[in-house]
Parts: sequence; structure tokens; C-alpha cells
Amino acid sequence: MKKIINDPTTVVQEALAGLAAAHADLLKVSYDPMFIARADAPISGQVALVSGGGSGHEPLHGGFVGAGMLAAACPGAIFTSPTPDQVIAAAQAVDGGAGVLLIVKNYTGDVLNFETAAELAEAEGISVATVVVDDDVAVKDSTWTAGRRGVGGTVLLEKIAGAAAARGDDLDSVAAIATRVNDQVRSMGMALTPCTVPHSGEPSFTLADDEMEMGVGIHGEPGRERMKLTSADEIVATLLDSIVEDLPFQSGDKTLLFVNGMGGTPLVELYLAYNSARKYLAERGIEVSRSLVGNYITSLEMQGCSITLLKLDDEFTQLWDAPVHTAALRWGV
Amino acid sequence: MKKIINDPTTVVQEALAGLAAAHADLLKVSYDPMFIARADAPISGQVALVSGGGSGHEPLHGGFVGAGMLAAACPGAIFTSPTPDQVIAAAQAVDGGAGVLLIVKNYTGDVLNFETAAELAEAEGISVATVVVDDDVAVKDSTWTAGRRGVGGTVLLEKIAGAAAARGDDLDSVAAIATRVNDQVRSMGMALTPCTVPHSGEPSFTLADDEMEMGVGIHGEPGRERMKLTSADEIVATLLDSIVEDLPFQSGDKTLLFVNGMGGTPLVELYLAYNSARKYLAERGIEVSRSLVGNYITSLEMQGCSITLLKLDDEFTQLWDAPVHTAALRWGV
Amino acid sequence: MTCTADSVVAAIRAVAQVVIEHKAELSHLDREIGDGDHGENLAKGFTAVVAKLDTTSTPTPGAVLKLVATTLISTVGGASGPLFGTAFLRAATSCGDAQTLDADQVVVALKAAVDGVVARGKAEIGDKTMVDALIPAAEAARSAADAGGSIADVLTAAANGAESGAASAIPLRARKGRASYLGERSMGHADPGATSVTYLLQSLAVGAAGTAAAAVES
Amino acid sequence: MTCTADSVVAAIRAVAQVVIEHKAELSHLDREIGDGDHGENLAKGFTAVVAKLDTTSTPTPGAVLKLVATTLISTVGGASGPLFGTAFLRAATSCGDAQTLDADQVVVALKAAVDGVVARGKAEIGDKTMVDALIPAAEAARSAADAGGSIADVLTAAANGAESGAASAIPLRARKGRASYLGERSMGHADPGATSVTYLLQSLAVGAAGTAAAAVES
Ligand SMILES: Nc1ncnc2c1ncn2[C@@H]1O[C@H](COP(=O)(O)OP(=O)(O)O)[C@@H](O)[C@H]1O
Ligand SMILES: Nc1ncnc2c1ncn2[C@@H]1O[C@H](COP(=O)(O)OP(=O)(O)O)[C@@H](O)[C@H]1O
Ligand SMILES: [Mg+2]
Ligand SMILES: [Mg+2]
Ligand SMILES: [Mg+2]
Ligand SMILES: [Mg+2]
Repeated sequence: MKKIINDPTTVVQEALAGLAAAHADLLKVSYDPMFIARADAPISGQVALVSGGGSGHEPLHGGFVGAGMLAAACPGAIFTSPTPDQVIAAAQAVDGGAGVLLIVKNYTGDVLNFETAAELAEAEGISVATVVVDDDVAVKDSTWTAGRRGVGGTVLLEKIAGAAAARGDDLDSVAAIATRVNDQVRSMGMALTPCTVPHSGEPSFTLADDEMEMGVGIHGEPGRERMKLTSADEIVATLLDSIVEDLPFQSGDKTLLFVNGMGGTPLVELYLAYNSARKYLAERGIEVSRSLVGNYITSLEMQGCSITLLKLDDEFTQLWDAPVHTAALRWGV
Repeated sequence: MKKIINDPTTVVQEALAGLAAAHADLLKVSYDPMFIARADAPISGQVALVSGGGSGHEPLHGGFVGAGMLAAACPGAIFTSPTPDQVIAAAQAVDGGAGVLLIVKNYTGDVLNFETAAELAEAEGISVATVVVDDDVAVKDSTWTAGRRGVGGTVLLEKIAGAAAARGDDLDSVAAIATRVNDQVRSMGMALTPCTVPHSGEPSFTLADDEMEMGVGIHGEPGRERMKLTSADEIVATLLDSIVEDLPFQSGDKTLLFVNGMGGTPLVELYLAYNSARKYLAERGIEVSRSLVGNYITSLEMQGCSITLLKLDDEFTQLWDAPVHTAALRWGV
Repeated sequence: MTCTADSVVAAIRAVAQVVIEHKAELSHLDREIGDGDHGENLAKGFTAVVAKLDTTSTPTPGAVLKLVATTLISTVGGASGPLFGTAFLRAATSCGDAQTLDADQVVVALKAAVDGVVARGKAEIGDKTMVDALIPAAEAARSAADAGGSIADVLTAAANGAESGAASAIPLRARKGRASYLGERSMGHADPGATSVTYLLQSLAVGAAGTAAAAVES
Repeated sequence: MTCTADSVVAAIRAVAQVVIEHKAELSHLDREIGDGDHGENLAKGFTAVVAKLDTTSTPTPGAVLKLVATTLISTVGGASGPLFGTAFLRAATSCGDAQTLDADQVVVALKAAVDGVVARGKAEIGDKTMVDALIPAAEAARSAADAGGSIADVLTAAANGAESGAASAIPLRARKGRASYLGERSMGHADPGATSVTYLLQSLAVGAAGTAAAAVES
């Protein structure tokens, strides 16, 4: 295992200390229990978005804490969901009296821990709503699975719901918008290489030099299918076929196209994949009116990419364009 | 070789098409000769910054084209400097009558090609100044070498000189500020893994599982020394020892600390390294008043990091804080 | 013979040791069909439990189990944190303020724990989760108690029930938890959680047998 | 016998073929002490040159060499682009409008090319660059011409001079170009540029010998 770390057991704490030092103007970090909160929280009268999940997906979620996006993020150990006490402490720290929206990626661990937290927070008198993100079309949503995973759509949802909260919407409205984003967004990812969790030291799976993992998760879980490595155009087509047919996206739809890197894939490949995706969508009359390209929801050093497509309406577009000031996403300020 | 590409010979073109499509509001791309220019260029009466170099370092330079930074960037083939005709065409496209500053990283290929371009551009009646960036302390600057390489300092120089141009400074003043940045900035990098140039298909060098390359360049050139892999704190100390003693940086200095990823290193390790660097500098009384953490000048999928330290004065700080609107760096707008 | 708060504490310490011993193996199983952290998750949790036990006074078996529950919930994370936590919490509640537990109370507590896991995780038997080990464990314990078995007999029956339940889940396709994403590729692998609860019950059984033997000697 | 525009074109086409044949080897050498692209850089350039020659009329040797120069400058990139480009440009200038070149003019052109590379790159002999092959090549060519040698003799001498110059640079430590970053680690490796100019001159020599032979036959 080759990593720039000191001790596998303190990776998350040390990285958080770095985040806090680099962005002292934006956020503050609590170490026990562990959470990242807006420096200016609580914002009185404003709905507070609290998300979280396993670490190793940076910049998600801590890099999205700030004006116009998350009020707080609760990082678990690498690839392990946070514990309820983190979520409760974060909710208490950022609740401005207008309530807290918990944004949970649909993994059993995250769901169960946030569920427990929600019960306890309610008991503390905080009004809580929860939205579970499950946009990964690689997983068939059926009685045969724990349901779709929350992946790239989470980034877009946190931005759009965050803008709704910043604009002053109440808890129900912010939750409704978040739910609507989740309804309108679909994603799928693939990996060229596995990743290695520091405390385990072993790659999460093994791939031959000519293999790729299609429909991979963001925790180094193997994906839907192992395939021979092929061209960018074919990879993008495989991902978009599943995404487009699922919603379905149709000719004339306005969309936000998000090409995300898994952490170890260079930008040049992501823009190349984005170009390939644009051609695919243009052939089907699907319009791309907003875009995001980069490493935003990652799996440590895994090489690969995911594509997320969100069907836009005027409100989503306005909220996407609204100012945001976080470590990883910033515009309009 | 595992990459998300279609054809090794069209990687740069396809990635540029993606960049153009994703950021049509910011920039426009010419394919023959190849350059990226501000969508709103030329800006009459404003000095135009033109940089360029081999591709494979994304977001450098194309991701820095836009208001407050570069007017144009000329991408060569991967790790190969651009040709003079690209630079001339770019200079002609963005010259707003106030002249063009060529920003060149100090590699023989870049220097010779930009030199040739400068001669021809002057002949075309464009007033041209050139600044050569050579901030890499891994290379001893002596008659024994081609001189120090231009690395991370280039990003900071392009931002600060770009702000000076945006504020209306004339060509000599912008060139002077750029030169002053180069005088005050030092960098050094290291790699955990090599990278693979698509058209070559072979890793640029080989490292054992317990080895790292210290003082590595950004073109997959081997570095100053091959060492046993050690802790983040020791890696950071090795890099900063050379950087700090070189300028030298002293107790009481205000600095901008830039921890850069080589492309394949996840953000969690970069923030961890940043934290380690902050501790190192604090112990020496060196103040960090501005920061940048992320993948900004990369070597394809290479894993590793570089540290850049710039000694700040009030003017540098103001120019750093000034609004910038590019694909990879954005604030204040 | 019955079991006291002290013997429950001793039993939990033994469980912690067993979990830590099997950490690598449990994480390896989880790498096969999950995300490779089950061993670390439980080891982290039970290490914290032991630390808490060292510093907290727990007058009753129920108090011990409640401390275990809250500690696991606030330290494990992952799916197993709330699930193990709920199990111990329900067991604690079923013990109430009792100073000691007899075989029947142990069975009732175990049944309550299993029902808690099912209620939280909504898994059914055959979904290839810890539930596939827990339900047979509770049933086997019930029959052992009805046959007049001692605490040691009851826990031994539970451990054997869990072991065979976990074994019978190996060929199955996971329908809950991370492993379900693998679909058919999850078949033929042992479920990490079913394995860890089996180790947990085996450790309790061995401990109880030891105590019983000791009691006879004295 | 003298050489015409057509035989220069034929010679350049032959050079292009040789460069393309050695592409992988040259890039491999460049991976050892550079960035691994020298073969691709030159192959790209000479492929473009051949395309240009197919579509452009070049009445004089000087015109051919000028076309080669501008094409290399605008397609190669890297250090070798401007260096090879300058070399051909200076050679072209030295040929002027001459319809044909004799052995002495060839030597003068070669010397001009070498001086151009030195002027651009500021490398001295011993810096472990293409200059280490070019200077001995020019000198050997000069003596061959002074000894009354033919164009073929002159170019053969140049090729041999380049080959031994490139060989003598292998043990040296690079002081210019990318290889200089390696310091002592550059010692013991052949310099890519010194190797490629050697192949170039060897190809010219073989071509000229062939033409001469053909001329004799006819
Ligand atoms: N819905 C569920 N009901 C019961 N047990 C479950 C459920 N989902 C997962 N599990 C158990 O949790 C185990 C995985 O735990 P762990 O690896 O610690 O959490 P995570 O999957 O979040 O990484 C699985 O082996 C399975 O036995
Ligand atoms: N200053 C210089 N003078 C003469 N030749 C040089 C100089 N610098 C580099 N070279 C030659 O250029 C060769 C490398 O060319 P190439 O790999 O195409 O360019 P780059 O180094 O930019 O990748 C070296 O092998 C060397 O012979
Ligand atoms: Mg986990
Ligand atoms: Mg090169
Ligand atoms: Mg797990
Ligand atoms: Mg080279």
C-alpha cells in the first residue's frame, strides 16, 4: 500500500485538521464527536442541511460545507458510516431553529445510523427531515437488494437543496426539493483499478490488466459486472445506456451532466469522457445546459469515473446557479 | 496501460473538445493550430497572458484560462512542449494592443519553442515579454543542468500576474510582478508511482512497492533520489527542508502554502500532507496566510504530491485575492 | 445456577477478545462480498466497550448490556453498529433490574435481541445476513431451555444454531446489506455478520461452560 | 557527381522512414534519461514532412530543406523540434538558390546546421546532447571533402563521426536538456538526440552511396 499518511488509524483526523486549517474562514471541525460545521453556523431561521457518510470520498461531504450548501458533515471512518452521536451533535450545532434536513446516501449502515440519530434528535426537540439518496442505476432496486446506492446525485442534491435552504425555504419545502432532485437524477460508475483502505492495507478487489469493473460502488465494492477494458466511447455508452433508459431521459430534456472521477483518474480523461457523453446525448436530442467535471465523490485512489445526469427544470437551474461558497464548489461569491 | 481514452493519438484533442463544451461561457478552442483562448478575448487595452506546455498536467494551463488569469494556453502533445505556431496564433488571437506576456516553464523544449515564437510574434508587430518559471529546488541550478524546472509556482504566478493584468498594469509592470513571484516562490515534488504516457504505453519509470521518488518532475522524469517510502511527516519535512532553506524562508514570513497532487493522489492525503506542512512551518515561525490544496499541476495519473511556498507581500496577497473566473480556479465572481 | 453482573462483564470481555482475534478474518470475509471493514468495525467497538467497562460500575446484567449497547452504537458505525447496538439494547431491556439471570431469562434476552435486529434491519431469514445465524440461535436456545438446560446448555445450543445457520447461508444470494449489490456473485461466500455473531455466541457458550465447571469444583 | 532537389527529396523520404522505424527505440532511450517522447516527436515531424513533400513543389535543394525546417518547427514540439528545425533552416540558407550541391556545398550546409543547433541550444560538446554527435560529424565531413571525397564519402564520414561522437557521450553526465535533471544517473545511457542524428546521417550516407552506385551503373 502506497499512501502519503502517518498512521492508518489517524488518517481521517489528520486530514480534517488540514481541512480546518486550510479553510478556517469557511468551516470549523469538532473531533469528538467528529463533524465539520459552517464557521458561521447556526444561521438563525435557516434550514440546516446535515450530511455525512464514510470518509474516503473527499471532497464529499466536508468539501461541501459552507454558504449555499451543507451546514454540517459527519465523516465516518474510511468507507464506514458515521455513528448517531456524531449526527446528533452536528444537528445540535447547526440547527438555526428552522430544522435540520439529513441527507443520507442509501447504504444500510448510513441509513441505520442516521435513522437512530433522527430518533434521538427528535427526542432532543430538533425538527428533523430525512432524504435518502439512491441514484445508482447499477443496482437493480428490488426485493433482491438493499436498494439503489447513493452516489453522484448526492453532490447535485446537496447543492440544489442547499440553495433552497439559503433562499429561506422551510424544512418541508427543502425536503421536497431534495426528494424531487433524487427522483430526477440517475448515476452509474466504473473502475479501472481498485482502491486500498489504509487500515486494511489490501486492495478492495483485484482486476486483470485488461479488465474493468462496471457499475462499481464508491466503497470499493465490486460492481455489477466485470468486463474487458474497452474504449472511452463504449464505457460512456454503457453507463449512459443504463442511465438514460432508467428515468427515462428523453429528446428535448434539459439536463445537468456531471462526469465524476473516482479519485485516481486524471482530469484529461474526465474531460475526454465528458466529450464522449456530450456526443452520446446530442445524438439522442438530450440537451446539456449545465455541467460539472472533476473529482467530487471519490473512492480514495481508485481509477475510474461515474456519470450522473439530472433532468433540469427552471427551479433546479436557478438553485444550481445560486451562489455557493465551499472548499470544493464555489461560484457567485 | 489502463485509461479512459479512445485513441492515444487523439487524447489531447478530445479532452479539449470536452473542456470547450463544458466551459463554453469561459473559453473557446482552436484546433489547428491548437490553443485555448478566453471567450471574450481580445480584451482591448489589457495585457494578455499566454502560457502553455505539454499536456498531461491538467488543469494547468487550459483550466486557468479566463478572467483574472490566462488569456490563452497552448497545449502540446502529452509532456511535449507546444510548437511556435501555436503560440503565435494564440498571441495574435488575444493581443488587446497592450502586449502579450509569455509564461514559460523552464524546460529546454518549452524555452526553445517559446523563444522561436517570441521572435516571430515580435516580427508580426506584437509586443512580447517572456517570464521563465524555475521554482523547482529539486534541481540544482548550475552549469551542470538545464536549470531549475518550472513546477507549482507557475500556478501561483499565473494567478497573480493575471490579476495585475486585469487591474490594468502595462506589459512591463505585469512582467515585473511575474518575475518577482518567480523570485519569491519555491517548490519540490515526490512520487509514489510513475505515470504512463498514452502513446508510449509504458510507465515512465519503475518503483518498488516500498520506494518513492523524491524531487520528481512533472513529466514522469525520475527525480533527485530514490528512497524508501516513509511517513507523510517525513516526506513533507524532506520537501520543506529543501524549499525553506533555499529562498530562505524565515520566521515571521507570511506565505502562501500550496499542496498539490500529482493527479492520482486522493484529496484526503493532500489535506493530511497540508496539515503536516502547517505543523512544520508553525514550528519555524513561518506564517501561512493563504492556502491552496488540490490537483492543479499534475502528471497524468501519477500518485504523489508537491509543495510550493510563496513569500507573500501585501501586493501579492491583494492580487491573489482578486477575482478569478476559470475552469479550475474561481472566486470573487 | 444463575449468572450475575460480574459474570456478564467477564463474558463480554471474552467476547471482545474473540472479536479482536478474528478481526482480519472478518474483514477478509467482508472484502469478498462487502467493503472489507467488518472486523475493524467490531474490533473498534468492543475495544471501546472494554475501556468503558473498566471505568463504569454496572450493578446488574441489564446495566452491563445497556453499556455495551450504547458504546457499540456510538463507536462502530457501519451497518453492524446499530444492529449489534439494538440487539444489546433489547436484551438489556428484557433483563430489567434483575440482579441475576437464569437460563430462561437468558433465552428471553436472546430472543429480544434477535427481534431487535430484525426490527431494525428488516431482514428475513434467507437474506444472507446475521439474521440467518441469529434466528436459529434463538430457536435452539429456546428448546434447550424447555428441555431444562443450564445457561451453559442454552448458550451452547445457541452457538451451534448460529453456526449451522451461518453455514446454510453460504450458498445463498444476499438480499440485504452491501453484499446484495453483488447479486449472484455473493453466492458461495460466508456472510461476515453471520460469522461474527457465531463467534460471539460461541465465546459466551465457552465462558458459561467454564463458569459452570468452576462452580461445580468449588 | 552532384545532388539535385529530387535526390534531396528522396534522401529526406528515406530519413523519415528510418526515423519512423526507430521510433520505439528512440522513445525508450528517452524514457531512460528523459520523458520518453523523442521517437514520437520525430516520427510525428517527419511524417508531416513527407506529407508536405507530396503536395509542395520544391525546385531547389534549399527549398526542400526550408520546407523540412518549417514543417519540423511547426509539428515536433519538444527540444528537438526547434533544434532540428534550426539545423535544416541554416542548411537551407547556406544552399541559397543553387540547383545542385557538390560535396563541398554539402559540408558547408552541414556545418551551418551544426552551428545553428549550438546557437539555439547553447550546448557544448561533452554536454551529452545531439551536439556531441553533430560536431564530430561536421568535422569528419570537412576532412573527407578536403581529401577530395564525393558526397557519399562526405556523408559516410559524417555518419561515422556522429556514431563515434554519440558513443563517446554514453559515459558522460548530461548537462543540458531533460537528462541533466538526473545528474549522475544520466551516466551510462545513450543520448536520444545524439542517437537520432546519427541514424539521420547514416540514412543520408546510405542514400548517397546508392545514388552514386546507380549513377555509375547508368
Ligand atoms: N438489513 C440488515 N439486517 C441485518 N443484518 C444486516 C443488514 N445489512 C447488513 N447486515 C449485516 O451487516 C454485516 C456487515 O457489517 P459491516 O461490514 O460492519 O457494515 P457495512 O456493511 O456498513 O460495512 C453483513 O455481513 C450483514 O450480516
Ligand atoms: N540545449 C540543447 N542543445 C542541444 N540538444 C539538446 C539540448 N537539450 C536537449 N537536446 C537534445 O534533445 C533531445 C531530447 O529531445 P526530445 O525528447 O524530443 O525533447 P524533450 O526533451 O523536450 O522531450 C536530447 O536527447 C538532446 O540530444
Ligand atoms: Mg463499511
Ligand atoms: Mg518531451
Ligand atoms: Mg463492511
Ligand atoms: Mg523527450
